[in-house]
Amino acid sequence: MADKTKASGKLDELKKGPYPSFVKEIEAAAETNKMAHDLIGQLELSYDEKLCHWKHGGIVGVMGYGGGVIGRYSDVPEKFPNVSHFHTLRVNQPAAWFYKTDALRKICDMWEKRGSSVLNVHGSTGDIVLLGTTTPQLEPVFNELTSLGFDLGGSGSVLRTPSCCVGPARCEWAMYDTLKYAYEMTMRYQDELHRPYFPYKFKFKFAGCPNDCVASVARADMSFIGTWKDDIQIDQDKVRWYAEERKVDIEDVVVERCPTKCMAWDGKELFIDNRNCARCMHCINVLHLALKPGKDRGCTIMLGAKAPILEGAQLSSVLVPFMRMAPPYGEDEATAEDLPELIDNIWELWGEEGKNRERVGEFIQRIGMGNFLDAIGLEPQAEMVAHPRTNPYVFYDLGKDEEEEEDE
Amino acid sequence: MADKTKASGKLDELKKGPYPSFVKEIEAAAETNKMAHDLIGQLELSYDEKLCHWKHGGIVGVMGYGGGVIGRYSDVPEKFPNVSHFHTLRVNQPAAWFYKTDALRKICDMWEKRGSSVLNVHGSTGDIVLLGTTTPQLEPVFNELTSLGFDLGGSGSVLRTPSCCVGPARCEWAMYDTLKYAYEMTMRYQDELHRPYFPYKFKFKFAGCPNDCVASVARADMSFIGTWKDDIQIDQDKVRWYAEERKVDIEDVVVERCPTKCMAWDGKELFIDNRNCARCMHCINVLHLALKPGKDRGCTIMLGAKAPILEGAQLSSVLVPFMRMAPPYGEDEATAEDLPELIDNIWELWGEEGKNRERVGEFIQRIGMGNFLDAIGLEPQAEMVAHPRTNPYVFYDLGKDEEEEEDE
Amino acid sequence: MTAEPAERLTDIGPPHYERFLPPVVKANYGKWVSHEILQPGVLVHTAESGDKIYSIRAATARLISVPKIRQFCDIADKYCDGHIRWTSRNNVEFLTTKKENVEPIKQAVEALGHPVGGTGNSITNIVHTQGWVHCHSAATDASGIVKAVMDELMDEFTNMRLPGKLRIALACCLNMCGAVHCSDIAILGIHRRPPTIDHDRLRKMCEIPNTVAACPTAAVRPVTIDGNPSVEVIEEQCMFCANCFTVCPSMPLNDPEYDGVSIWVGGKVSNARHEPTFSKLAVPYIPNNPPRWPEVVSAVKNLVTIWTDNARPYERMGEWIERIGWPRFFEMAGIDFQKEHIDDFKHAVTTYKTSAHLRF
Amino acid sequence: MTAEPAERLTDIGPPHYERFLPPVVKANYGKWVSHEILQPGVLVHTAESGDKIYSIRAATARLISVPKIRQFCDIADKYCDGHIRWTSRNNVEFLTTKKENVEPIKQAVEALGHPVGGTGNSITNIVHTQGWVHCHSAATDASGIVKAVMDELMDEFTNMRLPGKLRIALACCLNMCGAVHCSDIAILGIHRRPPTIDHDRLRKMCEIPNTVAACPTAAVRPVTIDGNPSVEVIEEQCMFCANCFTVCPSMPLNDPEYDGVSIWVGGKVSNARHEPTFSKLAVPYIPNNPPRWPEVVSAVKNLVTIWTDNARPYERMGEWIERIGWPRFFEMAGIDFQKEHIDDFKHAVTTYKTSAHLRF
Amino acid sequence: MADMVPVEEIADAMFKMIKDAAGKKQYKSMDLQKAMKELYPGRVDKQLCKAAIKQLINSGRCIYTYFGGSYIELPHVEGAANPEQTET
Ligand code: SRM
Ligand code: SRM
Ligand code: SRM
Ligand code: SRM
Ligand code: SF4
Ligand code: SF4
Ligand code: SF4
Ligand code: SF4
Ligand code: SF4
Ligand code: SF4
Ligand code: SF4
Ligand code: SF4
Repeated sequence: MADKTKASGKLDELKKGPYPSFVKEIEAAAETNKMAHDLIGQLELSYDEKLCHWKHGGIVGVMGYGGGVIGRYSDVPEKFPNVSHFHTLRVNQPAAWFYKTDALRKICDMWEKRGSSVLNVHGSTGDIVLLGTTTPQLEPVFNELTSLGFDLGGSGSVLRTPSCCVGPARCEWAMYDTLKYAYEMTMRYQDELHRPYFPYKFKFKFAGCPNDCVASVARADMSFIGTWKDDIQIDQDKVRWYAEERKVDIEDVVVERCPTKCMAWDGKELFIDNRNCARCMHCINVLHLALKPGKDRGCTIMLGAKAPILEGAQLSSVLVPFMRMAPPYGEDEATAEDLPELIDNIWELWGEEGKNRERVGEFIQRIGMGNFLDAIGLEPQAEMVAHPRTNPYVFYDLGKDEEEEEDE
Repeated sequence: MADKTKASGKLDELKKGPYPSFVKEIEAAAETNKMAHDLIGQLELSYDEKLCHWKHGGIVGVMGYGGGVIGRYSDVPEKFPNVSHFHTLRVNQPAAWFYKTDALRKICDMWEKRGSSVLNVHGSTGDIVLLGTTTPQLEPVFNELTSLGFDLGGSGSVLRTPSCCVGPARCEWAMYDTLKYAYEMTMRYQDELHRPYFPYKFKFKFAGCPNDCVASVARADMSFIGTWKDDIQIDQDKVRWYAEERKVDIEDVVVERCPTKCMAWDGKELFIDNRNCARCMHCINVLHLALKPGKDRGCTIMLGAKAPILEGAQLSSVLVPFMRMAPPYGEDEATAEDLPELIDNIWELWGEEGKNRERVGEFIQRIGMGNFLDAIGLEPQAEMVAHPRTNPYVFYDLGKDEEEEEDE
Repeated sequence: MTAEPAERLTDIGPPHYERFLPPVVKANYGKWVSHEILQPGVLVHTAESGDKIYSIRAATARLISVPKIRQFCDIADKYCDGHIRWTSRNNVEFLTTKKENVEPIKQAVEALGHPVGGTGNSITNIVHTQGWVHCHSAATDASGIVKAVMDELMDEFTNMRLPGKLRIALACCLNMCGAVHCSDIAILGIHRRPPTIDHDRLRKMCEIPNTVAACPTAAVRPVTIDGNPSVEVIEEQCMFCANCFTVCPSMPLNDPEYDGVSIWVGGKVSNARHEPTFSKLAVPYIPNNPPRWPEVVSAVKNLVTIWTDNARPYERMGEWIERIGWPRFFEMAGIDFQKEHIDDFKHAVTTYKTSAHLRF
Repeated sequence: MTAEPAERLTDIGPPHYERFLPPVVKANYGKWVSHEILQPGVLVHTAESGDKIYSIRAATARLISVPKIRQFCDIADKYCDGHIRWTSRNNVEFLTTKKENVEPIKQAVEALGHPVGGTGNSITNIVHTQGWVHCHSAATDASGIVKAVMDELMDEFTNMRLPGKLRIALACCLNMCGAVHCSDIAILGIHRRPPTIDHDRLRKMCEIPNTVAACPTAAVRPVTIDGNPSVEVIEEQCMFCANCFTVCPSMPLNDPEYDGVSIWVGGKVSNARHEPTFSKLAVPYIPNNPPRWPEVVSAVKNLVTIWTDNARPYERMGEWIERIGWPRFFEMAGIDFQKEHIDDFKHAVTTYKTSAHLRF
Repeated sequence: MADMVPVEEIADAMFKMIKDAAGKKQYKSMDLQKAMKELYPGRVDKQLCKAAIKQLINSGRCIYTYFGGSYIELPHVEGAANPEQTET
C-alpha cells in the first residue's frame, strides 16, 4: 500500500461494488500520470480528515479570455507537489454530446500529456471538464484544443456554455431543432461566452419538448422548451392496442394522471379536450406509439432559473408563451427572428442595471416583472403568471391611464 | 328637495331597486334625529365630490378604556354641524348574534336619544356598531349600555371582540361549543379587550367546523376551526337515496370533488379512505343527510391571519393540529386546558418582542416560525407547513445537536 | 362627563348568550342532526329529539336605522317569541319552531323591503365597510356600491341556482376591513395618488418615526422643512396604500379624480374542497362613478355570468378559474391582462408561471 | 507563456455537431417517429424512413480517465463506426444501426465495469459535482457518496420496475452546481459553522463591499481590525451558505466535525403531469462518514423503498408525497419533523399550512 | 460621430481607473463602461468600451480575475498560488 499510484485505506473501499469506481479511474490515470497520482494522495487525506484541501484560485486563465478556467491550488503542496496547481479547463462540448472517437482520442492524448489524465464527461453545465493542470500548461492546452477544433466554455460573469437535449437527432418529440439552436447561439455569442461583460453568469438550455431532458427550467437563465399549439395526434387503434395488448389501464395511468383532467376514455376511444390540454406530455409519454404532439410546433421561452445563491433558488418562468422556431413564420406571432433582439434587450437592461453577481432572475425580482417587461418591450401576458397578484400594493401608472384615455 | 331629512340628487337614486336601501335607513332615522339628517347632507356632498369628508380622530374614548370608540369629525362642520362630531361605539355582541327583542329595543331607545339613530348590525369584526355621536355623549352611552348588560368591544391595540359561528346553537356540524368559547374567552380577557397592552390588534374567531362560517382563517389572528379525528359516519341507505331519489351524481359532485380523492362509489356503496380524508367537509356538505363527521371531535388552532397592512395579507396557519375542546380529556393530547397557557405564552412573547403595529402573523414571519415555536414551547409538527423548506438557508442549531447526542 | 367611578360598571363583557337563545335551541343545544333548505332563505334544522327550528333569512343593508330594528322586533315578537339573530354576513334571521309562521314572516319582512334568500348556492349579502358614511380613509363609498351591485344581482340572492356559493365583499380602502382578500369577488377601494403632506399639521399631530415605519415600501423619509422635522414621500416608491395616513392624519390620499375601485376574484375561506385562498386581481381600476358605479356593477355581473355559465356543480369562482387557467379566464372575462396584474411585492417570484403547462 | 497572438485561434466555438452525428441520424434528423425500450439500457428509435438506431446506455462515474475513454472508443470503433455520445446525466451511449451489435456492446461495456441501464422507470445516474476532488467549497465529497449510494441502488439502474423515474442529484455545497434543487432525491453538502476569518489574507485578497454584499442575511459587516479594514460575521445571523467564501477566499467554512450532508425530496423538472417543483428538506443533517457514508446510503435507500412500495404508476416522489401529505411522509420515512424543516427565509410565509386540510 | 474617443485613449483611461483602485476596488466590465460614458459623455459606446477592454487584456496590461464574479485587474501574484512549479 505504499505505492501511491494505488488508493489505499478509506479510498480503497470505494473500488468495491457494482457501480463504476471513480477511484479506479484515477488509479488508471495515475499509472502514467503524476498529477493523478498525487490526486489520490490528497483525496485520501481528505477522506481521513473529512476536509477539503483545495484553495480558490481566481486569477489564472488563457490569454484574452475571462472564462473557461477554474484556478485551483492544493493547501498541502508540500505533500502533493504534483497537484500544487490543479486548474480545470472547461471545454465547450459539441451539441447534444455526440462525438466521434477520433476527436475524443486526440483530446485524450493531449490531456494525458498536459494535464491529469482525468476528466469529467461532462460537467453539470455541459462542458467537457479537464480536471487539473498547472498554470504554465494552460496556454498550450488551449492552443492544442483549438487546433483540434475545440474551444473553451464559460466560467465567471459570462454567457455559460449552452447545452441541449438530444432532440431531433434521436427523439421523436423534438418540437424544434435543439442542436441547431444550441450551436448557433453558442457561435453567435462567442464574445459574450469568453469575455465577462455581464453582472453575473447567464445560461441557455434548449429542450425539445416539455419533458425537458436538459433540466432547463431548473438550471438555465433562459430556457427554451419545445411545445405545440394544435391538437394532439391520436391513433385510436393504437390506443386500443395499448389497452388490450399491453394491458395499460388507460383510465388510471393516463386519464387520471392528466393534470387538467381534459381526457376521457370509454374503453374504445380516447377523447382529448385539446383546448384544455396543458401540453404536459404525460399521455404522449405513456402511449407514445398512439399519441403524438400536434404539428404546429415551436417553443416556450422561460427566464430566470438559478441555484439558491443569493436570493434563493428560482425556476424559470414564462417569458414568451409560444415562439415559432422554424419557417414559415406567421405574421402576428413571436418567431425565432425576434430572438436576437429579445436577448439583446434583456442583456442590455440587465447589464446596465443589474448589480454585481445578480442573476437575471434576481434582477427581475428586484425591479419587478412588470417593469422588466416594459423595459425590454414585451407585452404582459396572463401566461407569464401562475396567478395575478393577491396583494393590493399596485404601483398604478397614471401616465399610462391618461395616455389610454387619450387613445380612446 | 329642500327638505334635508330626505335624500336628493345622487343619493336619491339609491333608494330605488330591490335591495334594502341604506339611504332609506338614514332617512328613516333622520325623521327624528338631527345627526342622521346631517349625515345625509354630508354624504350627498361626498357623492357629488367623490370625496370623503371625515377626519381621523384618535383621542376620544370612554373613561378607563383604550378601545371601543372610533373618533370621527366632519371636515365641513360649518355645513353639517350635527355631524361635526361623529364618533362610533363598538358594542360587544352576544355570541353568535342571538338577541331578544327587548334588549334590542332598549339599545334602540338609547341610541335614538344619544346618537345618530343609525347603526351597523354588525361590524366586520362582529360588534354592534353605533354609528356616530358626540364626545359628551360617549360616557352616558357607555353607562346606559352597561346598565343594559352590554359592554364595549375592541379597537386599537387590544384583543378585538371575539366572534363565532352559530355552531351548536343551530348547526349539526359544530365540533365544539363555539358560543361557549367565544363568550368565555371574551370574559377571561376583558382587561386585554379594553386596555391596549399589545403591539397591535389581536382577533379570536371560533368556527365550529372546516366550513368556517365566520371566515376565521382569513380574519382572526387566532382561528379555532372545529374538526374530527375518527371516521366519517356513513349511512349507506341515505347515500343511495341521494343517488336515486335526489338524482345526485355522486361520482361527479362528490367523489370527483374530494380534494384527496380518497373516496370511491360503485353505485351502491360509498367508500371513504378515512386516513386520507383531509376533513374538508365537502362530501358531508353535499350528502348531509347521509354523512356526518366522526365522533372524536375537537379543533385545529391556526394563527396569524390579517389584512394586507403592512407586510401583506396572511391566512392563519396551523399551530395546534388537534385540540380536544371538551372533556373527557385524554392524556397525551393538546386539550382546551392548555389554552390559557398557550395564549399567555404567545401574548407574552409577541408583547415583549413585537414591534409597534406588528400583527402576530407578521411577527412570526420576522422571527421565523421555528423560533416562535421554540419560544412558546411548542414542538414543530409537519402539520404546520404546506411543505418543508425548499431553500438550504438553515440556521442549524448546534447547541441542540450536542444536547441530543448527550441524550442518547 | 358624568363619571361616577364607584358605581360605574366596566368589564362586564357582552350579555351571556343563553339569555338570548330560543328555548328550542337551549333544549337541543349541540344536538342538531340535520338541516334542509326548504326554499331560498328558509332553513329548517332538526334535532335528535325531533324538534325543529325554522330560520327565515333576509337581506339587510347592514347600515340600519332604529325605526327599522323596531320593525324587525315587531315581527320577531309576533312570530318568534321575540327571538331574532343576525348572521356572520349581516343577514337577519327570524327563528321559529312553527312551520306555519314561515310564510307570514317571509311576507312581513319582504313587505319591509328585505328580500328573503341568501341560502345554499346563492349570492348572499355583501360583507362591506364604512365608506363615506363614516371612515376617513375611504377611497370609495361602501354602501352605495353594495346597493347598486346587489340591486343587479338580486335574483341570485332569492334563488339557489348557481354552481356554488358566491361570496362578494367590499372594502373601501387597502386596510380591507371587510376582509375582502378571500372572497369570490372582492371590490376594493383604491387610492392612486401619493399622500399630500400638510407639514404644519404634521408637526403637531404625528410622530415621525412611526410614520416612517408605517410605509411598506420605505417611501416615507424623515426630512427637515423650514427647520422643523417632517417627512417627505418618494413618489415613485409609493403604491398608495395609505398606511402612512392611518398613522399620521396629515397625509391624506383622497383624490376625487384618481380614487376608485379595483376588482379581485377567486378567493375563498371554507375548507370545502380546495384550501382557503386569496382573491386575485381581475380589474385593476374603475373610476368612482356615484351614485351607481355602473362600470363596477357590470364588471361584477360579467364575472358572475361567466362563472355561472361555465363552472361545474360546487365549483367556487376560484376553483373554476384554477381549472380553466388564468389566461382563459382573462379571455372569457374580456379583461386586458396588464402590468398591474403581475405581482411585484415581496413574494412576487412565487406567483410567476414556472412551468410550460400552457394552453393555446 | 507561449503566446503567438497572430496565429492563435480564439472564439472558434465547439465543433459543429454535424461532424459527429452518425449517418443514420443525419439521414433521419428530425424524422424519428417512435422509440421502444428493448431492455433496461437499450433503446431503439425508428424513423419515418423505417431506419432504426439502437442506443446502449451505460453508467459512468462521470469522473473518467483517459485510459477508460480510450476503451470506450475501442468499443465504439468496433461496433458503432466510431460514434458515441453522452447523456445529460453523464451516462455514455453507444449508437448503432445493427441490432446484432446490441448484445456484444452490452457485454463489452459491462466487462469494463459499466452496467447498462438507466432507461425508463429506473434510477439513472446521479448528477453530481466536484467535492474533494476539485472544489475548494465542498462540505462533503461528491464522487464517494455517489459511488456508495449507487452501489446500493444498482438494481434499480439495471431494472425498470419503479413507479416512475427517480432522479437523484448531489451537490457538495449550497452553490448547488448539480442543480439538485429540483430532484426526486437531492443530497446536499452543508456547512454548519460560520466562516473563520483570516484578517491578514483578507486584507490582501478580498474586496470588502463585495464580501459584505455577498451575505444573504447581512451577517457580514465591515469592521476595522488593527487599523485595517476587514469584516466580521455576526454568528447568530449566519446560516452557513458560504457565499462570503466564494467572494472572499479568506473566510473558509470547512469543518471536519460539523460539515455533512442534508437530504431533500420531491423535486422534479419535467412538465409531465405536475409542474416542475423544488425539492424539500427531508433529513436536515447527517455527519460526513467517509468512505461510504452509510447513514446517507440508508436514508436514501429508505426513501426509495417507501416510495416504491407506495406510489402509484408514474407518480414521481414529489407527486406521491403531495398525494399522501407531508405529515404522512415524515411518519412513513421515520424522520423527525424539526425546526430545521420549517422555512424561515424570505418566502417562508408562503410555505405555512393555511388550511384545516389535515389527516389524522 | 467623428469625435468618438479612440480606443487607445479609452483603454488608457480604464487602465488608470483600475490602477488607482488596485487593492481597494475591483471593477467589472460594466463599471468601466459606465465610468467611460461619464468621462466622455456621448463620445463612447458599448462597442468602443468592449474593444478597449479587449485591448487591455490582450496586451497583458490587465487580466480577468474571478471571485464569485469576474473582474478586470492588474496582473498580480495570486494570493492562493503555491510557489511556481519547476516543470512545464
Ligand atoms: C464544474 C461544475 C460542477 C461539476 O462538477 O459539474 C461547477 C463548479 C463550480 N461552480 Fe457551479 N459548477 C457547475 C455547474 C453549475 C450549475 C449547473 C448548470 O450549469 O446546469 C449550477 C446551478 C445552476 C445555476 O447556474 O444557478 C451551478 C451553480 C453555481 C453557483 C450558484 C449560482 C447561483 O446563482 O446560485 C456558484 C457560486 C457562484 O457563482 O458564485 C457556482 C460556483 C462554482 C465554482 C466555480 C466554485 C466557486 O465558488 O467559485 C465551482 C468550481 C469547482 C471546481 O473546482 O471546478 N456554481 N454551477 C459545473 C460546471 C461544469 C461545466 O461547465 O459543465
Ligand atoms: C368598523 C369596521 C368596518 C366595518 O364597517 O365593519 C372597521 C373600521 C376601521 N378599521 Fe378595520 N374595521 C373593521 C373590521 C376589520 C376587519 C375584519 C374583521 O375584524 O374580521 C379587518 C381585517 C382583518 C384584520 O384584522 O386584519 C380590519 C382591518 C383593518 C386594518 C388593517 C389591519 C392589518 O393588519 O392589515 C386597519 C388599519 C390599521 O389597523 O391601522 C383598520 C382600521 C380601521 C379604522 C379604525 C380606520 C383607521 O385607519 O384607523 C376604521 C374605522 C372606520 C370608522 O370610521 O368606523 N382595519 N378591520 C370593522 C370593525 C367593526 C367591528 O368592530 O365589528
Ligand atoms: C348562518 C351562517 C353562520 C352564522 O353563524 O351566521 C352560516 C350557516 C350555514 N352554513 Fe355557512 N354560514 C354562514 C357563513 C359562511 C361563511 C362565511 C362568509 O361567507 O363570510 C362561509 C365561508 C365562505 C367562503 O368559503 O368564502 C360559509 C361556508 C359554508 C359552506 C362551504 C361552502 C363551500 O362550498 O365552499 C357550507 C357548506 C354548504 O353550504 O354546503 C356552509 C353551510 C352552512 C349551513 C348549511 C350549516 C348548517 O348545517 O346549518 C348553514 C346554512 C347555510 C346556508 O346559508 O345555506 N357554510 N358559511 C352564515 C350565513 C351567512 C349569510 O348570511 O349568508
Ligand atoms: C438521453 C436523454 C436526453 C439527452 O439529451 O441526453 C433523455 C432521453 C429520453 N427521455 Fe428524458 N432524457 C434524458 C434526461 C431527462 C431529464 C433530465 C434529468 O434527469 O436531469 C428529465 C427531467 C427529469 C425530471 O423531471 O426531474 C427527463 C424527463 C423525461 C420524461 C418525463 C418523466 C416524468 O414522468 O416526469 C420522459 C417521458 C418518459 O420517460 O416517458 C422522458 C423521455 C425520454 C425519451 C423516451 C425520449 C425519446 O423518445 O427518445 C428518451 C429515452 C428515455 C429513457 O431513458 O428511458 N424524459 N429526461 C437524457 C438521459 C439521461 C440519463 O442518462 O438518464
Ligand atoms: S426534451 Fe423532449 S425532445 Fe428532448 S430528448 Fe427529451 S423527450 Fe426528446
Ligand atoms: S399532454 Fe398532459 S395535459 Fe395534455 S392531454 Fe396529455 S396528459 Fe393531459
Ligand atoms: S362553521 Fe360549521 S359548525 Fe359553524 S355554522 Fe358553519 S357549518 Fe355550522
Ligand atoms: S371530507 Fe373532504 S377530504 Fe374527506 S372524504 Fe369528504 S370530500 Fe374527501
Ligand atoms: S376599509 Fe378602509 S376606508 Fe373602509 S372602513 Fe376600513 S379603514 Fe375605513
Ligand atoms: S401611501 Fe403607502 S406606500 Fe405611499 S407613502 Fe404612504 S405608506 Fe408609503
Ligand atoms: S456544489 Fe459547491 S463544492 Fe460542489 S462543485 Fe459546486 S461550488 Fe464546488
Ligand atoms: S456563510 Fe453565508 S450567511 Fe454566513 S456569513 Fe457567509 S455569506 Fe453570510
